[in-house]
Amino acid sequence: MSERFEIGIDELFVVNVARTIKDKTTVFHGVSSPIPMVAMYFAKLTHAKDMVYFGGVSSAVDPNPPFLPPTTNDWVMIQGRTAMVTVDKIFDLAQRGELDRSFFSGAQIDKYGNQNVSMIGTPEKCKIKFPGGAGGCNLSGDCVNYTIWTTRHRAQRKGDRKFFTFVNKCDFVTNVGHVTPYGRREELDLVGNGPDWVVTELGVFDFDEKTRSMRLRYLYPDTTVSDVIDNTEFELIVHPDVRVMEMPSRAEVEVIRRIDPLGVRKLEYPERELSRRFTI
Amino acid sequence: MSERFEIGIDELFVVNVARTIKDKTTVFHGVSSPIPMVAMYFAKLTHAKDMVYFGGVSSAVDPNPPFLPPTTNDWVMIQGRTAMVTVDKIFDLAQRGELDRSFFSGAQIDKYGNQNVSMIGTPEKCKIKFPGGAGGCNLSGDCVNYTIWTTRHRAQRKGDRKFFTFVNKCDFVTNVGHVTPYGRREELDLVGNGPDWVVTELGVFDFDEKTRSMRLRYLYPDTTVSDVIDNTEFELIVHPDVRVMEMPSRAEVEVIRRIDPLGVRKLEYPERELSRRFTI
Amino acid sequence: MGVFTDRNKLVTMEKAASMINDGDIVAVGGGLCMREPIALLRELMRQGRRDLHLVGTAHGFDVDFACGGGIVGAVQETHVSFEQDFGLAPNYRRACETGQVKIRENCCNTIIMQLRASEFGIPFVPVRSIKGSDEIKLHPEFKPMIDPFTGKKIVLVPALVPDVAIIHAQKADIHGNLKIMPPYVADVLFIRASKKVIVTAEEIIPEKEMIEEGPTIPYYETTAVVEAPFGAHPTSCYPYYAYDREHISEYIKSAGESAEAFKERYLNKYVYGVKSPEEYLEKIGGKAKRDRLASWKESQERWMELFSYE
Amino acid sequence: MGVFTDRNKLVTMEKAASMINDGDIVAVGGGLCMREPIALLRELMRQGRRDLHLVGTAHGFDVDFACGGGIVGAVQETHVSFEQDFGLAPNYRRACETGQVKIRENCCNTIIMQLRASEFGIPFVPVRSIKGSDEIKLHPEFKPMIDPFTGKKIVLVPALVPDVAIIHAQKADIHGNLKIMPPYVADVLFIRASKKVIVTAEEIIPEKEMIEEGPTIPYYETTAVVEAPFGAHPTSCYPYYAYDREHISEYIKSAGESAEAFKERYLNKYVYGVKSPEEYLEKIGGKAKRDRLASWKESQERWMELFSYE
Repeated sequence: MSERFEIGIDELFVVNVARTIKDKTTVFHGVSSPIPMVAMYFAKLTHAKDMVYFGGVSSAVDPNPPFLPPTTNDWVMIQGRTAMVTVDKIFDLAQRGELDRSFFSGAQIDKYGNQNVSMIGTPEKCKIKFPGGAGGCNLSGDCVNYTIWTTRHRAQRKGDRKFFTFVNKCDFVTNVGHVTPYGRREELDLVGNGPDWVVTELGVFDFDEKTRSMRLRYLYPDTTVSDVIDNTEFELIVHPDVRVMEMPSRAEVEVIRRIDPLGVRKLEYPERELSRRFTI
Repeated sequence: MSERFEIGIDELFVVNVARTIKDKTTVFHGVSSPIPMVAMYFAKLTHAKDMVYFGGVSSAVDPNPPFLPPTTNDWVMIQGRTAMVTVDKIFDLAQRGELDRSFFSGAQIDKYGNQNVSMIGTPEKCKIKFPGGAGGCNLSGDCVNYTIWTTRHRAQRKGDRKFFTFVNKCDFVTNVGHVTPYGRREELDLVGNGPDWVVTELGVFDFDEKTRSMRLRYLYPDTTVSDVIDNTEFELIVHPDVRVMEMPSRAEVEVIRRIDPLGVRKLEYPERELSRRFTI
Repeated sequence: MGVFTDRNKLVTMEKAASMINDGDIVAVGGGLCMREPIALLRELMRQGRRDLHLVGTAHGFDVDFACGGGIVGAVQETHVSFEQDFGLAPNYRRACETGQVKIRENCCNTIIMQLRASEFGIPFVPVRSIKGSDEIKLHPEFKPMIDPFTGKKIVLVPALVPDVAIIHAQKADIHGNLKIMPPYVADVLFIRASKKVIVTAEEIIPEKEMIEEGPTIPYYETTAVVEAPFGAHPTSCYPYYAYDREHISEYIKSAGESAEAFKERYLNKYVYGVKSPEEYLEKIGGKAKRDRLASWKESQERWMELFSYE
Repeated sequence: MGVFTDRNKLVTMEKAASMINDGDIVAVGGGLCMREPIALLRELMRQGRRDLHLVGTAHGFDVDFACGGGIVGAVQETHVSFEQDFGLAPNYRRACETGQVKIRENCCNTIIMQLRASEFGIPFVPVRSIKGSDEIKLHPEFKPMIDPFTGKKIVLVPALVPDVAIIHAQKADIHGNLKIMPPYVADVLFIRASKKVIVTAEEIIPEKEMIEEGPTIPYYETTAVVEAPFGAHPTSCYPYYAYDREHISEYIKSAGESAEAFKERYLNKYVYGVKSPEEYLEKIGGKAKRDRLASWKESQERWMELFSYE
């Protein structure tokens, strides 16, 4: 076990997401969420054995699937379960303030953690239609906390323009962050406390208590503060004590490979990111 | 079959109640309702084979019990069923205006069909506590129509006072009739149309369209118009064409005896009523 | 409501009863004479619990017994009786008529909607039908309004959140998964609407077996589990036993006479003086009684006999 | 909603499709790539139905296909995609971006609560969480208010009553009893909230057998039943078949190219030109395909292969 062991960005990313899950909490992932799906199953098998694990829309309680499929609503995801509920019961739990964590992403994300999963343009004149937030609009308001993840932090250059995922302002707010276009969470009487962690392929972030804005906390071994700043449109807060994230153990990575033999954890990345490897 | 055949008031009463049930309708009986219980099962086996039969609080759909028990919430009442629902689904059906009929009774009943199943006196100073309306308050508002039944139409003399079931005014209105203490049904935006039939041990009644008051329609072979009037505190409307009710067939009575071998249909009568026999 | 992740929720009856506080709003499972958590009510009486506020739909033995045992302060059920089987509920009536118990009578769909509001985590729901009934007088918390969508009259009823649901299930495992067999009456709703869920179960089965059967209620919804064979007696808990008509008949005789007769002839015999479930079983008739109540499954005739017995 | 008592509800696919009208609000069962009533959607396209208003939660193949087939006027789903499996929904995107389809995007819990209001027969329900999201802009029918019980901000959402739910079930009998196997997603809710319920079923089984199994949905809640083996293809209908990844991959290729390519290479081949279920089965690969999609149960390896196949 003292030999050197190579892991991919996909595995390290999963661990980063899993670390936002605490034991003895209720956790749900939505649709189009391969990374949270792997991270939740991983957490349930490692540090969060008493987590109440809702396996997506399939809504099995504590499933023990033989492998993880590329779609969240397949019979694979109800195998080895303790019980079945219907998905509306998970939303009830959330609306009662008892769903501890979920995971959301967006094509655009602002500094307060608001996310656009709906569209660029207007409903009447829609330029780009994204899939829609599924349960995100409600759950981002209701969950005790949630984790934002995206594998597309890196801005894209098209000609001389730079397109950001982390934008100054979302064209449309689907899922709500700490300060919404309609006011702060407490002004809106929302049940939940909003996003507390953001995991991207460039770093891990929390939110500054005072300004409620995203704050860089951890870097990957191969990313720098300026990488992160360059790829973020809004002004990013950098924690005075930014560190390189802790690496997972070999045993942990082996769990990930075992539960995800199809590699669905890799589906979310632009091709080039997957060449990022780390030695532990 | 041309021989003469004797039937009891209990059997004739059940048939009177059953006649208020139409085929291809949804029908529910509540608790403390042995006569509606027998009448519904009888109807399902005779003239209302496609009735959707909700067997009481047990909430089996179309049960086929081997016998009828004296309590409505027993495993007997879920035997031979087509399906199970939960009782709240029956209330949903009613609130949607899709429960065609139910059955209610009361210790006091007024001319509009309002019933008191709650108390004499006030909540703070209660002289007599009745069991309570169960689902009656909601269902009497929601059901498309309902049947009122009582086996205690006869006023009781205590000393020189006469105590009526059919009273000028209920001390407390639990289940709502056509004109409530708070207004007419349509003023209250109630979903249902109120009681359309009243079956007692003295006669069968409907409601006058104009005054919305109880109106005598049928007599038993052994009762008279003045029997009924004497035992009714409010001024009763008498239909110009009052008749003696039609007798059931021998085959029909045999169905009742077969489905109710314990005789739960007899539980509701003062002892002396049960001696009333009729020949068909 | 509430989420409970303990791996081992098995507690004694004494401990379970101690989790219910004086003045709590308590949803009592089962209904009429079926699957009511009577053994737990007996323990609450022995512990001298007071002023419980009972909520639910159509009930019978449980509520009457709890009133007779002096542990109740208010009753927000929709109906309390022994139906035409044994008629009016003597202890409940007496408690209402003497003012010992506050009358908060409600109606089935209203209370179901109020419990749903609690289950769904919303503050209220509109109900169409209460209007016209004096039941609204018993509930000053209800708010009539004009529905802004249709312009029609409607009544807003607030979420009803029991402090605790007490449920007797056929089977449980120590993790808290439950197998309840229909009719559920309002049990599933009680469980999801209440802050705590205390379960007595006829049998504790291995978790593996429970998972194969498919739990009715998943573990995280239950707070504590007690092994309580015969825990619903004298109400029924099929398929184990039918209700004990002989026992209820004896109950009604003393309860119908007076509060004193009930205390002397029933409570002293079956509640206060009883040290263990085994002793209780002995007092109610021992193995012969147990066998007789299980005989319903032998034939239709045997089943019918259980309803004739007094 | 609606009560249907006919003893024999068995109809042809043509007849079933004819019961759905232009402009109807349609709740499509299943979700993402699972148990969606695709054969019925194909028949609606052949009949030239127009301007359907689709409602539901997280969907994929069905909504995209219906948009591509030109039968949709508005989409009130919460999410439409092929997840990271095949990504964005090309026909849906195109329909939204060209304005062919009106965007009425909603959120899962909101739509569930709106369907519950319909199921419960109440005009509206309050929802805590929409506030702060621009989704409220897409729904001028929602009414913000101050909760009169707590003084907090809340949003009233009206009952959503689909004209028809179209559901693909594993089993049905001719009386209309259904056996649906979990996950139900929102199917049970759709059935109870909709005015009509049209069911395609993998198998029609005798009523006696259905009653022994215990129906998920009782007969009076369904309007019509169609026997439709392979009726969910290319979405999954376990235990009969997994989803057909090969077919969906072919679908995505033409749909991703253009509306014309989709019509020419997909609709003409699999919809318009197809006269019978047998012909459809032949076109998608016949018995070999059917066997392969059923092979998931043979071993974990075979099951995994079905997710790798393109």
